[in-house]
Amino acid sequence: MPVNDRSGIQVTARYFAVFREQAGTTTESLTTQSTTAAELFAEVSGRHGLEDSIALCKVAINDELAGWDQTLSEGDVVLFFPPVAGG
Amino acid sequence: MPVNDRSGIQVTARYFAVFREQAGTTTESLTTQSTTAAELFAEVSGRHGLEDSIALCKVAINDELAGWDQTLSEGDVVLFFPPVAGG
Amino acid sequence: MDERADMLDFEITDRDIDADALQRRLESDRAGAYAAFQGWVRNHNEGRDVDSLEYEAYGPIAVSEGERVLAEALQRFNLLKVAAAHRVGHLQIGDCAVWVGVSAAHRGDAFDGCRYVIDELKSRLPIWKKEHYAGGDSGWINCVTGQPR
Amino acid sequence: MDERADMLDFEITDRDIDADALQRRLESDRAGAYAAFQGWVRNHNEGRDVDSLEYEAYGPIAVSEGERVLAEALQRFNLLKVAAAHRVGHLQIGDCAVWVGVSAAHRGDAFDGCRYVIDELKSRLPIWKKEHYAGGDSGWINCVTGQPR
Repeated sequence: MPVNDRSGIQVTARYFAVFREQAGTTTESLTTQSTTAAELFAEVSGRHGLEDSIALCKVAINDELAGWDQTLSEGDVVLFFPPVAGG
Repeated sequence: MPVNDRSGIQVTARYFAVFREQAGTTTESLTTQSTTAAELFAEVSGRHGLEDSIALCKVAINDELAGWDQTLSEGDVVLFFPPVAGG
Repeated sequence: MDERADMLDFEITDRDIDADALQRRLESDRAGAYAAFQGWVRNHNEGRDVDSLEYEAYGPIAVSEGERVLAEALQRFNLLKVAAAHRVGHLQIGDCAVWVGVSAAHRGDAFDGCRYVIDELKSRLPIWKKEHYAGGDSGWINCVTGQPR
Repeated sequence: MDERADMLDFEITDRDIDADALQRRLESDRAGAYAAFQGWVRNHNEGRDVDSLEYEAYGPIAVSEGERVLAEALQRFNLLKVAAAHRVGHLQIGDCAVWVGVSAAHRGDAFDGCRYVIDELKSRLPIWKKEHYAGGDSGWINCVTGQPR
């Protein structure tokens, strides 16, 4: 169940490729008031200066691709993927 | 230059695949009054019972693909190709 | 070797097609995309069980027309290099009857060029195939209908 | 091995892609057509001279999403078998970064299925590449614009 009282929830954020370089870290634990993946991205993006709009990026929660409107739960591991470029 | 007097011209006809089996021969020399490749095909086709219409077949003269309306010359080698099926 | 000879390579062969060797001929530092097609002898056609296939080609025109097809593909699809080979003789199920490969800067051109080559080779080259059926009989294939005759 | 595992095979690897071994996995007596695609590291992009490419993937999702793409292709294009592999790590000009192969009864399905797989892999898998330029600088590629950033 989502938790959204004043104390917030504890999640782990992971950054890949250009996001990792911009954030200067691969992984961080944070306590957040954000309730969705999109809100959390706005929060960390502002702090780390991640350059891309979510329209071009993807997010995964606990190793499953997720929608940006997915609600976060205590303990979630949230993976932020900049625009992909395989092949 | 095409030759089309009463004595006709001497050409060589070659048959491939199903045409070879229907004609019972790979190559024959013949003296013909036909002036075009199409006329020669009609002539040999009637004699050997070649089954296909020229719309589906190809003809080559002296190792070059040719149009059915191409005029025959003395000594031409005329190759009759049944419908192709490579690949 | 002139430039065109370095860019295209077509052959009719009565031996196994060496796909690796052909692919190496397509390498180029400018190539980002490689597309290939192989036609394999399959065990059925038009509802009949096929045991083997016999391919016959008229070599001189198969080669000149094959080279013409490759030259057309190079020009129309902005390819870097293109190669193809067609087997003749008696082939068994699973054997490779025809191989086409192309390299290009971009993948759209590579796919379109490869497709063009196999479509044109199948419809333009003087090559015929006779199917041998499980029952012991056989028939020449007509590419227009796909049916034995 | 269950039936689906016999029909599709996707891998992320930090070693040379073994195209011959992957191709053998696609063999089937019912297959008349085989189509393959390879993405090679090329020496230029958007007007700049490229020296080498670094690929990074997030493995767990790259593999699950890759298998999903192959399963979609099997079903939509009437394929017999499909396989793909994507390299990660530091690649040099001419190296094979991605390989896709499919077998089908007919060539139209083979081409369409192969094209679908590479298009989807490129746009859906969490894989990124950083170009290293002749001048010594580098940049991550954005697949939307194709341009370094």
